[in-house]
Amino acid sequence: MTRPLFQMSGITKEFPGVKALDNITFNIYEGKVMALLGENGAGKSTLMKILSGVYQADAGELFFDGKQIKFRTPKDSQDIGIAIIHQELNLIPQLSIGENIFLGREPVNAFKKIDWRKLFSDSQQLLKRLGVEKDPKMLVSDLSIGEQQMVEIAKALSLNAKIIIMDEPTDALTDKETLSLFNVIKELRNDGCSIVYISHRLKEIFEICDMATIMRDGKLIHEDKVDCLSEELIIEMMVGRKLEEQFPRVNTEISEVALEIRNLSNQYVEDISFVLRKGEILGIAGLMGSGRTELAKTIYGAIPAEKGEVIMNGQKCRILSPKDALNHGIAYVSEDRKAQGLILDLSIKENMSLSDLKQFEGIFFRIDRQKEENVIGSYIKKMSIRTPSMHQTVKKLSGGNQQKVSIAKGLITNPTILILDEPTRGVDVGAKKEIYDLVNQFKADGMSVMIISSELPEILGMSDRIMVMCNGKITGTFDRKEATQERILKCAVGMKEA
Amino acid sequence: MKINIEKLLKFKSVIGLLFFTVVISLLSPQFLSFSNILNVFRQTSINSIIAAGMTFVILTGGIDLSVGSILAFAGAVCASLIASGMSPLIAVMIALGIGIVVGGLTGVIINKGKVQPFIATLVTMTVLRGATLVFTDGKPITLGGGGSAEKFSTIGNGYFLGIPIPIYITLIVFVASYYILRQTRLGRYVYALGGNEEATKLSGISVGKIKVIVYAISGLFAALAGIIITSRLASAQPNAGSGYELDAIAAVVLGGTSLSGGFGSILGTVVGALIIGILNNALNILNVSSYFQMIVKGAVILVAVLLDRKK
Amino acid sequence: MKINIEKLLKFKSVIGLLFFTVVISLLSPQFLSFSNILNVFRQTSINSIIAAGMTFVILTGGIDLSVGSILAFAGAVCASLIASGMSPLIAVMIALGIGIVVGGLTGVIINKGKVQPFIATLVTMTVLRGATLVFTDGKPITLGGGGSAEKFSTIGNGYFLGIPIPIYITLIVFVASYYILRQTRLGRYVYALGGNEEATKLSGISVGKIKVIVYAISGLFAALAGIIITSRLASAQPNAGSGYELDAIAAVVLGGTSLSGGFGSILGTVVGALIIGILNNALNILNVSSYFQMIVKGAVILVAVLLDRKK
Amino acid sequence: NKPATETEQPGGTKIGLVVSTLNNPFFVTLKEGAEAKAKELGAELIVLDSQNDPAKELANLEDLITKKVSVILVNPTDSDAVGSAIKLANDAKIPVITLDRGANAGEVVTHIASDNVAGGKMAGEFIIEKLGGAGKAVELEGIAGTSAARDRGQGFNDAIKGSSIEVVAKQTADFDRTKGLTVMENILQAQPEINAVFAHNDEMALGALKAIEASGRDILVVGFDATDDAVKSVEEGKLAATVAQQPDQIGALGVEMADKVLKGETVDTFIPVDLKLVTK
Ligand SMILES: Nc1ncnc2c1ncn2[C@@H]1O[C@H](COP(=O)(O)OP(=O)(O)OP(=O)(O)O)[C@@H](O)[C@H]1O
Ligand SMILES: Nc1ncnc2c1ncn2[C@@H]1O[C@H](COP(=O)(O)OP(=O)(O)OP(=O)(O)O)[C@@H](O)[C@H]1O
Ligand SMILES: O[C@@H]1[C@H](O)[C@H](O)CO[C@H]1O
Ligand SMILES: [Mg+2]
Ligand SMILES: [Mg+2]
Repeated sequence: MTRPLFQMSGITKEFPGVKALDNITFNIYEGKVMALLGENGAGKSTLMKILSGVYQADAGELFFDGKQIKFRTPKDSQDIGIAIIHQELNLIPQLSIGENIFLGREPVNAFKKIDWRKLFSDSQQLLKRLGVEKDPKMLVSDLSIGEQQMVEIAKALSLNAKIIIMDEPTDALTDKETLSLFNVIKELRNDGCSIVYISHRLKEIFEICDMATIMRDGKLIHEDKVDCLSEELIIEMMVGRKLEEQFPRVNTEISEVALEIRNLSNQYVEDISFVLRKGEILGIAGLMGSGRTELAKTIYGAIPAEKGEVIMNGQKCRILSPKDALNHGIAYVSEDRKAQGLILDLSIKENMSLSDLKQFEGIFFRIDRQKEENVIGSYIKKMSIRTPSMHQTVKKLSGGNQQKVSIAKGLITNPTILILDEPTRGVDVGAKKEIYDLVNQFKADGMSVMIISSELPEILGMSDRIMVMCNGKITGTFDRKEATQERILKCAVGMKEA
Repeated sequence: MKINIEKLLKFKSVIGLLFFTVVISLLSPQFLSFSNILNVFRQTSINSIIAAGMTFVILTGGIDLSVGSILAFAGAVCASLIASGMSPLIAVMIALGIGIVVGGLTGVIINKGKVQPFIATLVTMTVLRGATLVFTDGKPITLGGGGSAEKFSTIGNGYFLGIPIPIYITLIVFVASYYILRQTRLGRYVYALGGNEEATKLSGISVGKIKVIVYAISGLFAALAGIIITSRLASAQPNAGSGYELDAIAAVVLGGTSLSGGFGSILGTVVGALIIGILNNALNILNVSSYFQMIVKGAVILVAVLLDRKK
Repeated sequence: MKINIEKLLKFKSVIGLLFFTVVISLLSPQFLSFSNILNVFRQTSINSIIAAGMTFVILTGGIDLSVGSILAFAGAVCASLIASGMSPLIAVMIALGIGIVVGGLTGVIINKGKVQPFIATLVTMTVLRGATLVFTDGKPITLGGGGSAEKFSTIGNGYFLGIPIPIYITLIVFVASYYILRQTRLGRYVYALGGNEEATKLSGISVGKIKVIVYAISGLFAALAGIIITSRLASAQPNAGSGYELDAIAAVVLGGTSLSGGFGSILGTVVGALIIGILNNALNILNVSSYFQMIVKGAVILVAVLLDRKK
Repeated sequence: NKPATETEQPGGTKIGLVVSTLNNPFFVTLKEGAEAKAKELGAELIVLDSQNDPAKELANLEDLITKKVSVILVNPTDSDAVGSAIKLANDAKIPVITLDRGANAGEVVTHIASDNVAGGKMAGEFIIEKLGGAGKAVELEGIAGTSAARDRGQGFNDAIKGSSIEVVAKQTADFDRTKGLTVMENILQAQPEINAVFAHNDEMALGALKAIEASGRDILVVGFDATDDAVKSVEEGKLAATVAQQPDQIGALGVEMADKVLKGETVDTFIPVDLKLVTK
C-alpha cells in the first residue's frame, strides 16, 4: 500500500470521566474513500474534530505528506485543504443557503462589496451538482433537516478540499439524495480527492468505500481493504460479539383501532385519513419534504390543524398543543434532536424526565429524586446509553447516544401511541437493534407505533403496514406482505397506486 | 475528579468574595465588626430580593426592567393605604398582590403578544413610573407616628433575636427560590425554557404559563422590596427604585447566570448581590471620594468576574 | 405570496409610524410644519447615531451599556482640548479615536476575558463615568466664544442647504452602517456570529475580531454623538448621556432586531429611533402633562411593537 | 390656512415651563407654585420635564419654540448647558426667564432664584454655631456633577473653613432618600464620632436621619429645600434645620414676571428669593 497522504498517529484524547481516544492511528490515502466505523461513542467524531482542528489531542502526532504538522484552529486545517461536514449541523439559520455555503469565503469586489451575483450563481451550481432544487437565496431556517444537510455538503464541496471528512452525511438523507451524494463522492475520488466517510449504514460502506478503519471504545481495532471485509465481520469487530437478525419482527395480535385520523388538513398536509390499530407498527415513507414530519407534528398538536378530526377509542379528541397530545397518550420523538428534541445544556436525567415530570412529583411539589433516578437509570441501562453518569450534560454525549436519550424521553411518558420521526438517525447497528427490540416490546404490550423513516429497509423490516406520502398527501398504503421497495418509491414520487 | 474541578470553579466567586473581604477588613477594622456585617446584610437585602426574582426571569432567557417601578408603585400604594388607616397586614398583602398582577400582566404581554421581554418590561417600567407619579403627585407619602405605622415599621427596622427582620425575609426568599428552582417541576421548566424553548414546547410544557409565572414572581419580589424600603424610611418615594434593575441584573450575571438563559443558579445570585453590597459599603467606610468610587467599583466587578469566568 | 406577506410585515412598523404621524398632525397643526420636522430629525439624531452602533452589537447577540459614558467622556475630552486652543478638527478626531479605543478595549475584555457583554460594558460604563467626573472635576467644560469654538459649534448648530448638519451626519452613519451590514463580509459575519457563534467559528472566522470591531463601532458612534451634543450645547456635561443606553436599545428592539442576535436590520433601527423621537416631540407639542407622558409613551411603544410583531 | 382647532387662550398667553426634573419634590413644588399663579392670571402653562438631561432640555425648548409660546420659564439642568437652548429662544424672539439656577450664556430677561452657595454657607454657619465651633461633620453630596451639589458643597465648605469643624466623611447619596439611608449607615459604621451631618438636600437628610435614629446616636442633621416632610421633621424636633428656598415662590414669581414682560412692563434682572433657615 502507498504511503498515506495524511496520518494521525498515537492520538489520545480524554474528557472528564471519558477516555474518548486511546492511542489511535488513522490513515488517509490519496484518492481513496476511507470508512471510519465504530459504535456510538467509539470516538469517531472526536478523532475527526482533532483532524479538523476543533480539538487538540492530549497526545499523538499529525503528518501531512510525511511532514509533521499542528492544528490550533479550524482555519489551520482548512488552510491545508481539509474540509469537514460535522455530524451536528453547523449552519446559521438566519442566513441564506448561499451565504452559508460561502461563509468566511465570500467573493468580494474591489470595494469590499460582496459579489452577490457570483455568490448565488456559484451556490446554485453546487446545489445542482448535488441534485438539490432550492433557491440559494432561501433562508436555511426554512429548510428541512435533510435539505440543511445537503447545504453542509455543498459547503464542504465549495472548499475544493483535498481531504473531505463526512461525519454521517446520509444520516438525514433519503435514498434519492444519498444517491446524488454518492455520485459526487465518486467524482471527487476520481479527481484525486480523499474522503473520510463515517456512517452507521453498513450497506453504504460496501457501495462506495475503498478502505475501512474500525474502532471500539476509543481504540483502533482494524484497518483493511473493504473488499476483504464482510458486514458480519465489521459488526463483530465494532461490537465485540456477533449480532443476530437486524429486524426482529414480532407478530402481535392487531386488534381494535387506537387512533383514527379523518381528513386532516393544513398548509403542509392535505386531507389525510388513516387508522392505527393497537399493537401495530405503521411505517411512513416518502421523499424529503413530503410532509411526513409536518403530519406527525400536526397530530401531536405542535402545528395547528385547519380541518379534520383525531379520534381515539371512538371519541373525538381536541389536541391543540403537545401537552394535550401527551395527555391523550400520544408521544412524538423529533427528527431534530439538537433543535427540537433535547435541551443540550441540561443533564441526561433532566432531559429524559422532562415530558413526564409529574409522575415523580411528591409532597410539596418536590421531585422525588430517588424515584426519578431509578427510572432514568433503568432506561440508561435498557438503551445502553454510554455515559459516565446520568448527570452528564447531553451536549457532551456522542450523537447516537443523544438520539437514544431523545427516544427514551418519549418512552418515559408511557404513551399508547408513539410517533418516532427518524428514530435511528445516527444510531449504530447494535443500538439500532436495541431500539427495534424496545419498539417491538412496546408493540407487544398492545401499544401503537408510527415510524417515519427515510431508510426503506427499516420501514420494510419493522412495519406491519406502510403508508407513503408525497407533497403532503397519502399516495399509497400497503400491507407488509405486498410492500416492496419499488412500489413504495413509485408512490413516493407521486404515482398513485390502488 | 471532575466534580472537584467543577465545584472549585463554582466557588471561585466565593473565593474572590472572601479574598476581597479580607483585603477590606485589613484596610478598615470596622468592616468585619458584627454590627457592620448585619448592616451590610440588611442593606443588601433589597437588591438581593429583587435579584432573586430577576434570576427566575433571566434563567428563562428573559429580562425584567420593570422591577424598580413595581417597587415604587407597590411602596406608594402600601404607604397610602396605611396612611388612610388600613391595617398594615392587609396593605402589605395588597401591595404584594399588585406586584404579582403587574408582573403577571407583563408576562402575558410577552407571551400572547410575542413582544420581546426587553420592550414589554420597558413599557411596564415607563407606564408604572408615570402611574406612581400621578398617584403620589410626585411627592413622597410619609407615614406619621400611630400604632399601625409603628407596626409597619417593624418590617424594615425590627429585630428578632438580635438580627434585623429584612435579613430573615431575604433568607426566606432565597430558600424558597432555591427550593423552587432545584426541587420542583417549575424550576426544571424554567431551566428548560431558557435552554431551548422549542424543545420545551414539544415536551408538552405550556411555555406561556411559565413565562407568566416568572414575571409574576419577579413582580412579587420587587413589591416585597418596595414594602421593605417603604417601611425602613417610613415613607414611599415616587422615584424609588429607579435604576435598580441594573443592580439586580448585575448581581444575577455576576453570580454566573447567563443572560441567554438556561444556565445559572440562585446561589450565584446571593454571591453576586453580596459582592455589590459589600463593595458599596466598603467604599463608604473607606471614604473613597465619590468620583473615584465609580472607577474602583468598576474595576472590582471586573476582577470578580474574571476570577469567576468559565475556562 | 410568501415574500409579499413578509414585506408587508416588515413595513408594518413603518405603517404604524405613518398612522401615528397622521394622528398627531391632526391633533396639532404645528407638528407637520417643515421646521418641526427638521426639529424632530435633529433631536432624534443623537439617539439614532448611538442606536446605529448598538445595532451592530445587538446583532452579534451582545449589548452595550457603556455608550452614555463614552459619549460623556469623548465630549469632555473634545471640549477641553478645544478650550485649550486645539483645532476643532484634531480635537474631534481625538474624541472619535477615544470612542474606538474604549469600545475596542471593552470588546477585548469580552473576547479574551470571556466576560458577558452586559458585565463588561457595565464596567466600562461605571469606570468611564468616574473618569469623566475626575477629568472634569464634576464641572461642565464650557466653550467661550472664539473662532475655534464657533467652528466647532457648526457641527451641532450649523445648516447646509437649509438642513441641520446633525441630520447629514446621521444620514451618513446610517448609509455606512447599512452598507457594512448588507454588502460586506464584516456585515455577514456580524449576523452569523449572532445566529450561531459555534458554527461561525467552525467556518474559520475569527469571532474574537468581530466582537472587538462591533464594540469599537459602537464606541465610535457614541463618541460622535457626544461631539454633536457638546457642540450643540457649547458645553460638555460630566453627567451627559446617562440612561441613553436604554433609549438606544429600545430603538433597536422597536426596530425589530432581536436581543438574542442574528436577526434584524439597520433600517428597523431608523424606524425605532424615529418612533421614540416623534413620540417625545408629539407629547410636548400636545402638552401632555409630564407624568402622563410616561404612561402614554409606554402605551404607544406597546402598540407599535404589537403592530410589528411576527405572526 | 390656519386650522380652526388652534385654541387661543382668552388672555392669549401661553407660557412654557421647562423643569430640570419632576422626580424631586422640590421641583414639584416649584411647578405647583407656577401652576397656581398661572391659573390666577388666566394663562396657559405648558410644563415639560427635562429629566436632568441637558439634551432633553434643549429638545424641550425647541418644542416650545415650535409651539410658539409667549414666554419660556426655564429651570436649567445646568447653568452652562442651557446656554444654547436660550440662544435658540432669543433667535425666535421669545423672552426667557430662568428659575432656581441661572444661565451663563444667552439673554435672559430675569433670573429668579435663591443662591445655593449662600444656602450652603447658611447651613455651615448653623452647624458651627450649634457645635460651638468644633466637631466632626459628615457631608452627604448630591449627584456628582450637578450644580446644586457643587454650589451647596462650596458654600458649606467655605463656611466651615475658619472653624475647627472637620469633615470626616464626604460621600454622595445622589439626592436620594434611600441612598441617604444606606450611605449614612455605612458612615456610622466607620466613624465612631460624628457631631453633625450636612446633606445637600432634604431627601438625603431624611434618609440619614433614619439611619441615625436606628443607631441611637445623637447627631445634628441639616438638610436643604424645606420640603413638607423636612419641615414636619424639624417641627418634631428630629431634623435640626433645613434651608428653605421657597420653591413655590420661585415658580409663582416666574409666572408673574412672565406676565409683566408680556404686558411690556420692565422687570429687574435678578429677583432674589429669600433663603430661610427653618429651625424649631
Ligand atoms: N465535549 C465533550 N465532553 C465530554 N465528553 C465528550 C465530549 N465529546 C465527546 N465526548 C465523549 O467522548 C466519547 C466519544 O464521542 P464521539 O462523539 O467521538 O463518538 P462517535 O464515535 O462519534 O459516536 P456516534 O456514532 O454516536 O457519533 C463519548 O463517550 C462522548 O460522550
Ligand atoms: N418554516 C418553514 N418555512 C418554509 N418552508 C418550510 C418551513 N418548514 C418546512 N418547510 C418546507 O416544507 C417541506 C416539508 O418539510 P418536512 O420536514 O415536513 O419534510 P419530511 O417529509 O419530514 O422530510 P424529511 O425527511 O426531510 O424530514 C420542506 O420542503 C421544507 O423546506
Ligand atoms: O434645589 C434643588 C433640590 O435640592 C434638588 O434636590 C436637587 O437640585 C436642586 O437644584
Ligand atoms: Mg459522532
Ligand atoms: Mg422529516
